[in-house]
Amino acid sequence: MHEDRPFREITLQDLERLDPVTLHIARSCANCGRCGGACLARIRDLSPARVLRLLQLGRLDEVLTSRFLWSCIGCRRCSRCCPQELDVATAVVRLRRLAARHPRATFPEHLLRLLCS
Amino acid sequence: MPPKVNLQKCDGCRAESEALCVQICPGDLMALDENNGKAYCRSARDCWDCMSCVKACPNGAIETRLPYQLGYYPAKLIPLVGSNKISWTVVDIHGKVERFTFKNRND
Amino acid sequence: MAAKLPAKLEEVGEVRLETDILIIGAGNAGCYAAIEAKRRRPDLRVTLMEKAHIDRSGCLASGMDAINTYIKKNETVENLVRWSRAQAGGLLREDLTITMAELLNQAIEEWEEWGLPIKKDENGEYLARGRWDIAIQGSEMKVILAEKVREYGCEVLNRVVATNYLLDGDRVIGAMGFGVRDGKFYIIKAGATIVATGGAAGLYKPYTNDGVDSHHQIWYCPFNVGTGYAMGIRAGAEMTTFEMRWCAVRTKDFNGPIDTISVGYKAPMINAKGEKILAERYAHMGGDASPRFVRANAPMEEWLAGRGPCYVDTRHMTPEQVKTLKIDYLNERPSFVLFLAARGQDITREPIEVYGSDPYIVGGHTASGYWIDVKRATTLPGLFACGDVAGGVPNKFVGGCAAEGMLAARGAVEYLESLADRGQVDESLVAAEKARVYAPAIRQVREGDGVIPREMEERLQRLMDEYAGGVHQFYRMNRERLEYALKHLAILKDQTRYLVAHDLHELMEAHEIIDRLDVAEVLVHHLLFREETRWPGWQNRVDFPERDDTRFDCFVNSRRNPQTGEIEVFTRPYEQIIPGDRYRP
Amino acid sequence: MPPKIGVYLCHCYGEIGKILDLEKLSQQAGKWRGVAASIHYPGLCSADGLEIIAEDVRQGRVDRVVVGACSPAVHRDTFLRLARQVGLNEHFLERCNLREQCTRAHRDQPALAMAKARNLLKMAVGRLSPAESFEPVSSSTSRSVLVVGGGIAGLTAAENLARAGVNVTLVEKSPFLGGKVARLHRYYPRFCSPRCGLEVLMARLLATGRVTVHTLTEVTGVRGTAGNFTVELLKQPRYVKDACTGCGACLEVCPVEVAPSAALPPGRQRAIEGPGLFPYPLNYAVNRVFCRGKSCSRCVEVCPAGAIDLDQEEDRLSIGVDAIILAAGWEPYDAGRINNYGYGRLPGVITSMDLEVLARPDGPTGGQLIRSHDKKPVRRVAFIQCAGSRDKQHLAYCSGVCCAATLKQIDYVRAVAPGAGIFVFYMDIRTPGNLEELYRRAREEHGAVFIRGNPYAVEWDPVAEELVVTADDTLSGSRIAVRAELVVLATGMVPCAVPAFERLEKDTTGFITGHLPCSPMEVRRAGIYVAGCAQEPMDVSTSVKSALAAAAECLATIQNQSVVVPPVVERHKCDRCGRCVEECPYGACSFDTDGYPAVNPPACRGCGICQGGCPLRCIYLPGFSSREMAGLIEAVDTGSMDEQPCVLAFLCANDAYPALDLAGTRGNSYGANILTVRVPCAGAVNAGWINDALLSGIDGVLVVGCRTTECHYGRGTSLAESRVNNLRETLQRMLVEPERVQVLTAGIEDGQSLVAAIKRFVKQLQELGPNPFKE
Repeated sequence: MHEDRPFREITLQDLERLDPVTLHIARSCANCGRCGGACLARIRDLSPARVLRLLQLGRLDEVLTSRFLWSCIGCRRCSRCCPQELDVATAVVRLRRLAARHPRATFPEHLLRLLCS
Repeated sequence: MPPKVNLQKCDGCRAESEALCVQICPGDLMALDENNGKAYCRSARDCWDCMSCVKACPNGAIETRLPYQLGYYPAKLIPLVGSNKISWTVVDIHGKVERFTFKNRND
Repeated sequence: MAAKLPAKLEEVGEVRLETDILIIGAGNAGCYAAIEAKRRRPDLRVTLMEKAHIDRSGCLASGMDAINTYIKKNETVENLVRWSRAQAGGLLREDLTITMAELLNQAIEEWEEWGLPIKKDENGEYLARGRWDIAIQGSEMKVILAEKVREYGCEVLNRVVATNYLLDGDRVIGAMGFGVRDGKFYIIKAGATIVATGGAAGLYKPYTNDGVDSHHQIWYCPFNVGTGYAMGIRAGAEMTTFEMRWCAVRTKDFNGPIDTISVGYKAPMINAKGEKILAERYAHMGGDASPRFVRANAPMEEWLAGRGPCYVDTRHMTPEQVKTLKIDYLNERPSFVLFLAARGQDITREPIEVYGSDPYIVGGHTASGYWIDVKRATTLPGLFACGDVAGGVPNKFVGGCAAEGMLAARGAVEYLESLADRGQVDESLVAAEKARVYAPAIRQVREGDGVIPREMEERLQRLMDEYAGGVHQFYRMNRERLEYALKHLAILKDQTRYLVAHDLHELMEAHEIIDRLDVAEVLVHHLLFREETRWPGWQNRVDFPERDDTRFDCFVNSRRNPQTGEIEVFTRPYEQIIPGDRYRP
Repeated sequence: MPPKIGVYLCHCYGEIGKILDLEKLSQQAGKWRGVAASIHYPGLCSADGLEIIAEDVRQGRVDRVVVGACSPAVHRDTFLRLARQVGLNEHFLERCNLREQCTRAHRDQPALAMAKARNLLKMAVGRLSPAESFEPVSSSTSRSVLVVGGGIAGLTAAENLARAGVNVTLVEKSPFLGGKVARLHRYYPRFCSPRCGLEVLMARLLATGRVTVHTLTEVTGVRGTAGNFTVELLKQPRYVKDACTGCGACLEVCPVEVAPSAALPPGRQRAIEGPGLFPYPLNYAVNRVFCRGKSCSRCVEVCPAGAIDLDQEEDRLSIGVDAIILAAGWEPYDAGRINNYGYGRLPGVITSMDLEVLARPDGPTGGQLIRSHDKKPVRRVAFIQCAGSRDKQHLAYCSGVCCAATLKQIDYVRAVAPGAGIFVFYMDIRTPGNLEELYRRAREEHGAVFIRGNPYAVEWDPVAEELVVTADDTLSGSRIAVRAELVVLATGMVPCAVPAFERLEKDTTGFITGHLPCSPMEVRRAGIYVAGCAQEPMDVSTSVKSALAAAAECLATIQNQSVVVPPVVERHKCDRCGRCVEECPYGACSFDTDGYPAVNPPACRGCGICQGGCPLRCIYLPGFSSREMAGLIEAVDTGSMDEQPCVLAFLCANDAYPALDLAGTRGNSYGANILTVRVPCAGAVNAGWINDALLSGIDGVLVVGCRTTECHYGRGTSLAESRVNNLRETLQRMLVEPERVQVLTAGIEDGQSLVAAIKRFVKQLQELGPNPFKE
């Protein structure tokens, strides 16, 4: 196995932490990528499509620590354009709940201030 | 010196069991050369000049020549066979051409 | 590919067939016989055994430009008999001629119906060429006939050479032979057998024989070698009138037909001095209408008298006539037109030279052949004969041979229907014949040395030519020469055991020479017996130059004793049925 | 009885009538020999026009009809229907093209057009006078078909043919029918057991009473043509006689265990084999590859029925059939050749066909998903799609069914191991039609993880005793490893080789193909049809469909409903030279028992190449006998061309004739001295006709065929060229200009260039002067 970019083993245990709705959305995704094209979020370290793909591969950590999750403006364009009629936006919103509790949460400062005030 | 076979045109009737000239010759004189698959006359002396082979050849590859002992070179007599008629073109030793076309079958 | 010759007798494959009617020879007469047999009895198996290929075998291979005997309106069977009788020098079988003549027109009209173009005059009648002749365009007439034979469902065995009859005692129950392509031995058992193998050419040396390519530049079909006669002779059949040879005046250097010109275009025969030979010297014989033997003899007499060469004078002909004349030749012997071209000859300026042909035995022209009855039965039970091989009826020509084929078929069918049993094949005879047939091949393998058929053929032809009245001897002969011929024929016959054959074609040639020797021997006996000159030109005994009606106004017949091989020659009386002068038409 | 020909001229509402004086033409035609009626009418194709002809035929006034109107390519059915309606043999209906090839092409030369029209009509009458009627050939003998392959396609075709009354011989090389489908656990889309479908099919097939089944049999030779095949069969011994009751006692004692594949454990399989799930035939069979033979003989001893006979010998038989359906099926691509996946080397690497066996209740594990070497339950399954497919080193093509098969197998896995992880490595998931539903289910309901990346390798982790599959997931851009107990290789399909059919045309993938899309089921040898995976990779339902299609096409052919009337052989003229047999591009012509050529109507495509080559012109298509062609050619009045050379052009009906029609319609004039004859193919033109034309005084003859490579019948044009070249050499010797006879080629859209070529030809003829044969 190559050292510089090692093969990552797929373990799906993390997915057990997901709520059933998000899990269903993630599994049903056919990876077409349309939601990614529709997204208006400003911070793009991930995209809706990439989120679902990482979930499929069991890499919940990467999703929960992304800044993108908090950059979603809730426009729901992703959900409206999904050819599989998956409510992608809901998945993103639900993921925020888990993300907020993540030890390496990237919860944005301004929102934190807003919530704490 | 009767049937002269044009080796370019003769295809031995594609070496079917019997080439048409071999099949038809009343004297059993035409045969296929085993080396090149072309027809030849096995004994020119025995040919009656009946021209059956000339008329039968589907490729027009056979020409009858008169034995030189009897007539001079290079007179020609060539048939063209139609459905119910035949035409003969004669070229004599002076180059004079005559053509004769007539019906040879009623049906 | 043709099969290889067998090296051992045991290697020879056999084909055994049983048929109702076997016809040997699928020429004109044989084909008509086959069709008529099928017409009478469609249920019968009719088998034709043909040495060549039926489409172009026999005399009609290259075609025909005229039917020489057709009974036109205002003519009668009786008139035909009178004319034919005069042509034959007063000697023919009138009973046979009458029965033949009765069917003549039917045969010809049928041929036309089947596709043979026959020229018509303005009244829609057949275009007359002479008194009995009509003009046809017969270059394909044999093909048309062969098609009809197949259409009638007759079985045709092409490339099978007959060698001898299958005999049960003296009764013919089929024939044996060998395949020139497959090399197999054929044993064909038949209820009735019809022989129609044609006449015999190649007994005499042709004058065109220059050693190389022109040996077969003869008039009669060179592939007709008299096998039918020979088989009959060997089986002890009675033969008649062999001494009435057919020699004909033909175009010189190319044995082209001459009636086309002399009858069709009224071209007179002239000698070197320009004299009209027939009109001036043979007026008493009928002038230009003289019997054919007179016409054959005339140019030879002129040469002997120092007035040769002779010609038919075509210089009066118009260009249109020349054109139709050439079309006639293209229908019968196309190569004659090539001959004229190869001579660069314009026949309106230069007459066509004529000369006598080598002699043939041809029952369609003269009376030589099997002695038959009106049903065309030969003297061998079960064997019928027609066409050139049948004797007694001269001047049959194409139409008559066809008619006679029909008569033979009727006779054969009738015989078959009366038959109680079909006889037994004697296997010892079959084995002996098989050994005889393949002997030249086996000798070639075992000895590798001997006489090839061509050598023997040339020896025979020169012997006959010089000692039995060939064309080089102006057809003349005497007792001493004929006896010399007989002596050497006996040696030649003995020598046949030295014949070798390298392939199947040569094996066929070996049997052709064997057959010719048997025919020649009988012929010489006949010539010796008739101590008179009845048909100068056909039969000239210089030691008996006159006609002798007291002794020879009869048929000369012969029969070879199958056991001893001795040939017995005897006479049969002539019977007149149609009254009138026998020497005038 | 002399023919009574009716000549009917159509004004085509002025298109013809304005250029030609039809009144005059009609009067002239009325005087020709054989013409009993001659009329002209504004529009013959109208109901009233047709009725005029119909009435004349019904009243017996005419018995042959010449229609002088539009091109025969137009209103073909109109006049044919009329002929059928009034009982006129269709060969007694002659079309004469007065529009496309006369008035339209020569509107600028009305006088010449008139002469041409007269000639064309005379030719039509000349040809029709000696014409013969031909009834369609139909054979009353019972028909028979050989079906090669006893899989789903073969059985389906056999069943349909047998139900249609055809006698079917079914050969199967293995001991049992059912083929690959019988080895499946389930098949999509309905996930039913193949056993059910096959049994229904088999029951219906047997109920027809028209089937003969040969198992353990291979085809070793095929001779003949459609309607007349002779097939050589080699039947291997079964070593078990029909007395077998299927009790299975032999199985119990057989000491030889046989594994179903290189990757699977033996299970219950022995050297003697029972019918399995699909029970036909019922008796067992000994596999002599594994059987120890007489030295063991335990089965022989134990068999209560005494049915086992180890001395049986192979048997050869020969059968005659009218047609053949080739349904020899497929084999999975040999997974052992894909080195880095470790098939046959690493435990747990199996193929999708192995998984089918494994999933079956009668499989080696009884349907359990356990590792065969240590019986450990399988917790993770990795599927590798395109294992060897779309790969130029293995199979360059997509087999099209493996994706759906894997999706189906995910179902199997889910059913027996609900908690197992399922990973699918793929390049593209190809699920056309409603198979997309399988894909959806696999993701949504079964939670299968799809990794878009072709794995580089499958490796064995000796510590964890697991397989590791590694790939680059191109979607996430990350390198991924999956640990699994079972790796399933979705291998592609390879056609089964049947040596007796090796010479049939194949596509680039090696599958035997028909002429797509014109005649997909019939291969290039008439009378042989291909069905199922022998034709291309396909799934079960597509196989069934293709088998039905093959059966339908086969049936139409063997019922003699061919679209052409085959040539006639005039046997009495034939000298059996065999040229027609040699030259027929379809092998439709063969020698019968008498040695004469005979045409098999179902194999004949009507090209007429046989008649073109016949030296005696004794084989011909209806309408092309030497009598008819001589009649047609003799009718040409060569003196009517106003000093123009008279040209006879034989035009191929496929391209050249319509090309000239089109040229005429577009007004490309080419001289009214060109008289045309429509022939099925340039190869159908007999040299004798060209001779006839020259001897009749026609100045030049054209033979126009398709471009050499485009001939619809293969080599028609090149045959025409070689025949004409022979003739030209003869003409040269006869001191006749060989340029008088030429072969041209034209595509269907080449009207304009064809007209240009014709004009060049005419110019050449003008320079040559009149035909030397003209008297």
